[in-house]
Amino acid sequence: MNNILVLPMILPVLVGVILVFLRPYIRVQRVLSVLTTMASAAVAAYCLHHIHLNGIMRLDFGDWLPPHGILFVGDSFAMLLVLVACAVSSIILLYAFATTGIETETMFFYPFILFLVAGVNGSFLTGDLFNLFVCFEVMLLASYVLLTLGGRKTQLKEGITYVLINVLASWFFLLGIAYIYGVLGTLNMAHIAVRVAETGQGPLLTLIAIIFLIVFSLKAGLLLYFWLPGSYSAPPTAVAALFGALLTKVGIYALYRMFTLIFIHDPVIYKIIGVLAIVTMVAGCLGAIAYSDIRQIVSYNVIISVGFVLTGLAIATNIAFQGASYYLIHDMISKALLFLLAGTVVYLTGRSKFNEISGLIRNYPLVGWLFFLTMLAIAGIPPFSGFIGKVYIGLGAIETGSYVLLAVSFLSSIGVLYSLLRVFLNSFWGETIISEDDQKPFQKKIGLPLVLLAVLIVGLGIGAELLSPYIQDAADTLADPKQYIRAVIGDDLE
Amino acid sequence: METLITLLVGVLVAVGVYLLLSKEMLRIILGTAILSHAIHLLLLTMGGLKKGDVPLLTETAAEYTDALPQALILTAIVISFAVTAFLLVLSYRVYQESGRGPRLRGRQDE
Amino acid sequence: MIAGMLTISVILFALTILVAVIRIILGPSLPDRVVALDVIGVNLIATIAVVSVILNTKAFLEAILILGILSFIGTIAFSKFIERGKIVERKRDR
Amino acid sequence: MPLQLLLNLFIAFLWMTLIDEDELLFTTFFMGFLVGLGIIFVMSRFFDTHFYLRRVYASCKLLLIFIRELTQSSIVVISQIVRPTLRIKPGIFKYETILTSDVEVTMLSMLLTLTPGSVVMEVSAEGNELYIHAMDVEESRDGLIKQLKNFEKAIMEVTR
Amino acid sequence: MNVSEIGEFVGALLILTGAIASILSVFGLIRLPDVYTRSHAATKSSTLAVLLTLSGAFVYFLFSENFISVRLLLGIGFVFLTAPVAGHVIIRAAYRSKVKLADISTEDELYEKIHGEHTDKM
Amino acid sequence: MKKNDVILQTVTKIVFFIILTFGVELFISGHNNPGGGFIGGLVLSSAFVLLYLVYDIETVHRGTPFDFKRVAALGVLLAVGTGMLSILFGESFLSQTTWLVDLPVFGETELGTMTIFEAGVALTVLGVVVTIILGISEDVE
Amino acid sequence: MTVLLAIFIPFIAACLVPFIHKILTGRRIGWFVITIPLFLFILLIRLVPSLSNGASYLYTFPWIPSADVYFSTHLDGLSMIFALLITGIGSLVVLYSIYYLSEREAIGRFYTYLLLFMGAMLGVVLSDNLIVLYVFWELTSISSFLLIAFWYHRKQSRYGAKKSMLITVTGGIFMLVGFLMLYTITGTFNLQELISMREVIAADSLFIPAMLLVLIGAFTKSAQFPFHIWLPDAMEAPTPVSAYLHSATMVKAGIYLVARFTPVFAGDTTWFYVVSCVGLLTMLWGSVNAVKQTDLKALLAFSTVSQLGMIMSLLGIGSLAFASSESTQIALFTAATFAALFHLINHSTFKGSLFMVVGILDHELGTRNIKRLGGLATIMPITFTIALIGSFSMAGLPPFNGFLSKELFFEAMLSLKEANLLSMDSLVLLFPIIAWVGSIFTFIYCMIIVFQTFFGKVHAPAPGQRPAHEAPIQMLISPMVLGSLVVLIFIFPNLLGTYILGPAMNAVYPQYEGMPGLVPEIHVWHGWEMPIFMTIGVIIIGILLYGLLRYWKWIYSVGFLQWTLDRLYNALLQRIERVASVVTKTYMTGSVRDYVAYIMLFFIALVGIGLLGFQQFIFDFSDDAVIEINESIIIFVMMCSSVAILFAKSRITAIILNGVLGYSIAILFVVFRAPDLALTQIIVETVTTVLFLLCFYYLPEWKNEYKSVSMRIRNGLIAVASGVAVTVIALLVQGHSMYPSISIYYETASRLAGGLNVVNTILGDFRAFDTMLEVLVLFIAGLGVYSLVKLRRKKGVDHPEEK
Ligand code: NA
Ligand code: NA
Repeated sequence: MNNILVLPMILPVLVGVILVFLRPYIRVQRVLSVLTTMASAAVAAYCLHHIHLNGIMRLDFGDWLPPHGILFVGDSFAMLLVLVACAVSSIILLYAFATTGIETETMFFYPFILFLVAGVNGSFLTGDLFNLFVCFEVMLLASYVLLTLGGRKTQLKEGITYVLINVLASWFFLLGIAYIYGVLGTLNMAHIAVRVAETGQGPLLTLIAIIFLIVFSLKAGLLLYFWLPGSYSAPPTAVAALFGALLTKVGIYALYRMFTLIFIHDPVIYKIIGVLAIVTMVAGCLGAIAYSDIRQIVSYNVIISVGFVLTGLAIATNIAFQGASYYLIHDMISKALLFLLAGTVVYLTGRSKFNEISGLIRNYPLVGWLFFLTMLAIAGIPPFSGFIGKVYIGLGAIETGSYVLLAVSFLSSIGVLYSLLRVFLNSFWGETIISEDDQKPFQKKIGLPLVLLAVLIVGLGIGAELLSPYIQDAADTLADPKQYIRAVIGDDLE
Repeated sequence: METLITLLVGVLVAVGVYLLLSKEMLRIILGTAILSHAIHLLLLTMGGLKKGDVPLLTETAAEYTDALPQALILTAIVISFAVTAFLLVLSYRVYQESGRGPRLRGRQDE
Repeated sequence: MIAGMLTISVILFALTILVAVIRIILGPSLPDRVVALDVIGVNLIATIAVVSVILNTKAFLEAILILGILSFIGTIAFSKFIERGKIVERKRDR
Repeated sequence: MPLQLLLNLFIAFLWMTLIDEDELLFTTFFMGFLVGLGIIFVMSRFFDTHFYLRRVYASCKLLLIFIRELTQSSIVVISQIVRPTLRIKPGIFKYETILTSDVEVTMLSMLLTLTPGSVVMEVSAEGNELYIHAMDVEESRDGLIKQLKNFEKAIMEVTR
Repeated sequence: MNVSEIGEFVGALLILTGAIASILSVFGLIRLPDVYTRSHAATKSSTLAVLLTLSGAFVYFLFSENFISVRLLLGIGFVFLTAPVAGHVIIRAAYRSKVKLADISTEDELYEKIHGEHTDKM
Repeated sequence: MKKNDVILQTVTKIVFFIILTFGVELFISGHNNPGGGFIGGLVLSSAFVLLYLVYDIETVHRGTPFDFKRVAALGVLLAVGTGMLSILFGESFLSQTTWLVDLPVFGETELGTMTIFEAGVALTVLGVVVTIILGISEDVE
Repeated sequence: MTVLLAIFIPFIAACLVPFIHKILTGRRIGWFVITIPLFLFILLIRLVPSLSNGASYLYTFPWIPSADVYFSTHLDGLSMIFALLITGIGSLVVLYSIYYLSEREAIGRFYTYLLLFMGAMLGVVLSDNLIVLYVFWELTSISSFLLIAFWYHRKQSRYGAKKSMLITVTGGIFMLVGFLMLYTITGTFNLQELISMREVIAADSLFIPAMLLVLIGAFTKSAQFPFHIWLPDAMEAPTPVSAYLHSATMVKAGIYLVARFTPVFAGDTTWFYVVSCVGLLTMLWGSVNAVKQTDLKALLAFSTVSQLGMIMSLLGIGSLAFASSESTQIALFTAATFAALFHLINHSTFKGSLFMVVGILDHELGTRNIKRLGGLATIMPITFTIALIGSFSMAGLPPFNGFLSKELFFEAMLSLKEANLLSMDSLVLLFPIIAWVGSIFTFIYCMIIVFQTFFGKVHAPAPGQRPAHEAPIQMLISPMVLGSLVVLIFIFPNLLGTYILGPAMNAVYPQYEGMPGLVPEIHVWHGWEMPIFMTIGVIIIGILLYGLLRYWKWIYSVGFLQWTLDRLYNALLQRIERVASVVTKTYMTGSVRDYVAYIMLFFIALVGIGLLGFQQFIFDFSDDAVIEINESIIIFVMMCSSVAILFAKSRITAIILNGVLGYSIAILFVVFRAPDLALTQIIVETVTTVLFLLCFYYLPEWKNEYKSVSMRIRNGLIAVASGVAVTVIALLVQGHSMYPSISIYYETASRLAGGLNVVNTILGDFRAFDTMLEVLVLFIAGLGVYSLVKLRRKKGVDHPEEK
């Protein structure tokens, strides 16, 4: 019994609900919410180490043994993501304190954020397919509200698109669950994996796998990312950063789980994923170059990285999984920072197009240099966080001879670099337009979370070794689904 | 029966998708509603139809029909209700923001 | 004999519903449709009752009552919509 | 206060009926009483009308009258519908009732509405005029008015 | 035929009668000229039909399983209580939203009261 | 002509209490019969929907002065709380327990955490549905 | 440890500069900075003797051992040349810059970048691990980027910085992939191990790709054709930077890489072909283009391109030693590498001094335009002398070091005839000719530097400019030092050969280490052989062509010569941006219906692909339950009402029909023995309908949807196909149901959970977690609706995130 496993999800829920009662007390809300995410992160860190020492953790809700009850399964891959998600959310919360404004904060802002975090963590941890659907919905509902909170016109408009696309995705999810249940009669993911392996993944199961591919591609923004740029550029910065850091990652996680645990017997799927990843990266690059709106550019960068992470899945070797794990972590942190920076620029200048902004670095050197650093990190330039993941994925691609994937994924970093370089050169460099008097003061409160994230980015690059045992655990579980299955069902059952 | 219901599901899906491809918010929301009807039926069908008695153990029966899909559908119904409610409000807020005044009364020819 | 009567009944009820649906589709006025919907609700109650008898189960007796309640609520909602456009008011204007 | 007590008993009874047990048990009734107590406690500020739970006999009589009327007029309406050609002259007429209280007027209207061929369309603001739509106003107006009088009498026996 | 079989038969008969009443009354929904007259046919006749059916079911359970279904009784009561109100409300709404009476209608003592006084209704 | 909703309102007063009672019954008896927290909560909320339809918000509020958001939040707290309770008792999260309690009037009665859980569910459903409907309706003004 | 120190000291110093700058204000900070390279230079030069005795210095500590990334450094002869250049020229450049930069500049920032670069560059040449090397490699690109855009308010600076960054980083990424391939082959990132495994590498199918990728990295960095285009624009950097990065050190990183990887790759002649051909082509292209430049710095940039090409081509020829077995041949080809390394040093000295001269001119006269310069020989005699030395050395004239290496260059080109390569016949002739032509153009632009700047008529200073005068002595020290080196090396070439070049040769040719003739003696006079004739030819034809320059310069303005790679680069970027914009905006319409259409099409397409996998379609209807007439009527009702929704004229009709649908489903739930579902469905359907009605108040009337028939058909097709897809899969699933459901368990265990309603116990106990979360979902939605309706941000209120 590992009740601790439920804490990263249930703590935010509990505190979130309690905060509803504390609506007028913004300070209390702030403190409690950031404490909650930090506590969740601490729990995740503890679990991560526990898993490293003792193997995969499992919690059967209500003590009903799998496959009959719902359970949380904490493997290193999931737990790493939980850890980073909580840590990043904590930092984003710090940013939110400084920028959101009392008016929005009283709109149950913090409860919704906590619910979002809860949904994300639940999605990472659950070992039941239908429960994954429900966790997704928790996350989605919270994101719907956060996206539209405050109710500005663009928010509402983008909200509609976002909600509708996700409704459709959820529908496909249910469709997949229905089919799976029809064929295999079970919902526990490990149990499904066992049964799929037993029957051999025939064409029908592959067909069903394709439906799940569609579902999670929609969530992850793999090719089906149309909803993403608009909805990521509408909400307040902190929310956008949270979205950029967390939302697509859940879809990516689910893709990894599905296609490393359950539908692993038909290589066609990996080919399809590979093609999708390639198209995503190319289209993402085009999109990132096409716009001059900084928030759009940043959003398309999310798309590129989705494609990049999923090349790891298309390659599907241990080393590629290691790369993907590293890269996912990097991506969560750096995208959060990138979104925060983009938002800060928009906030400081009141403009969002990079060609309308110039010479910011003179007035706001910190923002400028952090942007520069983030740009390098995201482009995978060493020694920052994105680099090591890139190396591993590259090695995996070479190992399996996936040269097209290799080429596109590595060239996509140039697209990333180019798109962000344009922003940097135009907005931060160049003649300073704003006079000393006109410039908005840069609060230290805003600086702190930015610096914290930057420290993580640098630290993760230089201190990559610290994470490597956990990353290896994660990759091992992904590469060898038996570990997961054994942890859930044991050797005796079926 | 299963086949017939599956066909019905197909029809509902087609109608739902067609509505989803509209411009009008209301049609779209109706489309999502119909799609969720379809998926609920499909979930039930996947567990097998009329394969036993009502899953109440008060009723002594040789066989009970599959209760799990029912529980899942119940959850799905509630979730889809939640989403529909939100979507409805969201869409009318969009119209509100774009400055179209409310109408006061259901029209005759409706 | 009894089974036959019940089967015929349930088919008749189903046909009633079909006819009511035709009225809904035809209209022409909104109240017409609401009336037809009300008819459907009432006939669904009957259908459930007959099905309960056929299946010899008491599991659906709640559904009868629930359907009664909610078809009533639905009808009132529609009527109010037809009458006033808004179905819940802050303060009655009378 | 006594009114609410009445209602409470009613709920307790309702509860007992809903539980659907084989035999009537005091505990069930008590449980229902508790539930009712809860509901009334919660809703107490809302409840402000009168409710009478007496004159069972009068009620039964009213019921019988009503069932008779219902059957009769149902047959009339159905026969009108299935007749090959429609020969009806619908219309709206006004009826001034001697009943005064809300409950009385409501009961009258409902009974009238339940019997086929007639619907109460409006109750005037003062509550004493009923506007009735009849399916065949020319032929059945007198019959309807007679029916109304019958109902009024029966209702007053129950309520007063 | 024992008592319970007779009871079951009576129940079934009631149900069948209800069903026939229902299908007959629903033809009114097609045949009658305006919403007001249709509502007579629809609401009330089908109310009768449903009452018959529920009573039939009640009788059936009573005799076949010695089961007094209070829920069915309550259902009957509920339909009694709500059906006329529903009919009344729809008709009133129709009239207030100016749905025209059929041409064959002879008199309308309400018209002035509703549409005469208030040109602007809300 | 002014409206006179006397018929509707009079009937509603009765119907409302029938629905409420029925809702509570459905919730309590959900263990062994169709019903349970969701359905119970939904029926309860439909009773309120009826009230709001027939009366107006202010009138209903005079009778039921709750903040339904809080009702809903309380419901969630109850549902989550039962889960946390099992943690406190050293069992797996959301382990439902039943106790046989000897109550003065009822005798041996089964009391379970599942009932609390379902009560939470019902309260949330009630709170949320009413919140939504009120929210939209009050927007009219 | 010394080596490690050498890498880290500049970084540490770079971090300290901003703080020290507060104490040592103004240009005084330069005196702090200069101590770093000077110290390191001394540190390193003390190791020279031991290196020439065959020692090498290794140091390793684990960085990311799990990825085989060790922070290993290795100081051998090859690294030493570069390390000395970096620190030596670095010292001179810092000294020069102290007086070059004005007090008003952001001097602190400048030195931070410069030190950053210095550390990175030392890292590149000293690291023994490919990944670490790559890390520093990119760091040099970044610091170069920062230095080029030092005056970031200038558009041209930003343009140049961007260009250099894009090209060098891209090249770096290619190189990284090459490294990764090497790792895949060998399982190590360690350079020394790689070299020892060259047979394994050569046998692998990834050998050629890895080689080409690494070369792309080298070529981009060393500005080889066609990647050279960034270098002229990099001249936007302050001149000390140009002298340091863009002539003496960073651009030579590519040379270093090629030299370093020669033992790994040179076994295959592909290496030779690519390296030498690209090198020669670059040399020719660079020199030809240099002639037409009017900006002195641009001229020097192209000259650098050309010279780098020359060195590169020499390295290519040097690689042939690996394919040879005869010792005479080996000696002949290793001599090419020797020449390359020798010229590398020479180039750094004379080019460095020339850049500094240009910097002085720019600094004193405010222009670098040849057309506006003239007659400065008398006004600025010292400057003129240094320029003369540098230019003549570059032109390959004695008594300067350039002459020596140029001779060796010709010799190496001529040595090709000894190579027994297939299909070499034409190359044997072509190589020396191209080399010779390139040298002629080199000669011409050297003359341009000297004569068009320092002779001819003196231009009047433009308004706002000071009259010309000699530069302050502090600025002249560095170029003077370099100038004297040019002469000194000419006089004592073999000192350099023994102590510096010798160990480097050993590093390039580990298998020939200690072989006699590997480090040839350099002679000022070879006797009357081909190279000297070629040099004389260069001088004669060069003078002729220079004299007639104005008669043939028009060639540059015609046709394809005008069409430069630079324009291609600009056009390419523009085109990419336009295509990106057009493509993206074409499909990102912002309209939900389009997105939904994409998704459904995607679904249909993927299902289509999935269906291809079936050999046969098995539908199994045997297990179907019977259909009652009434059920079929209900289903018919549902089909009718759902289709009727499509044709509903008014929205409320559609809602009513939807209600019918919902109620009918409830009936189906009854028929299928699902009482709880039926109850829920009925209530939810009604409440939803009420919600619809509530919201109708605000929603606009339902309009006629379609204007175009084609749209309707498109949507219809998508819809029908989706329906068919869902149905077909569902039917297949029913035919393939392979396992009994797990839910049998619930029936038996339900009593354990204390309930007889199985559905309810599932919801309340077995899957209570779902229920809990579902309640949460509902709660969030409720709260969300509330905030959406009630909590609107007030308009006009100043919100921190909006303007
Ligand atoms: Na729905
Ligand atoms: Na339940």
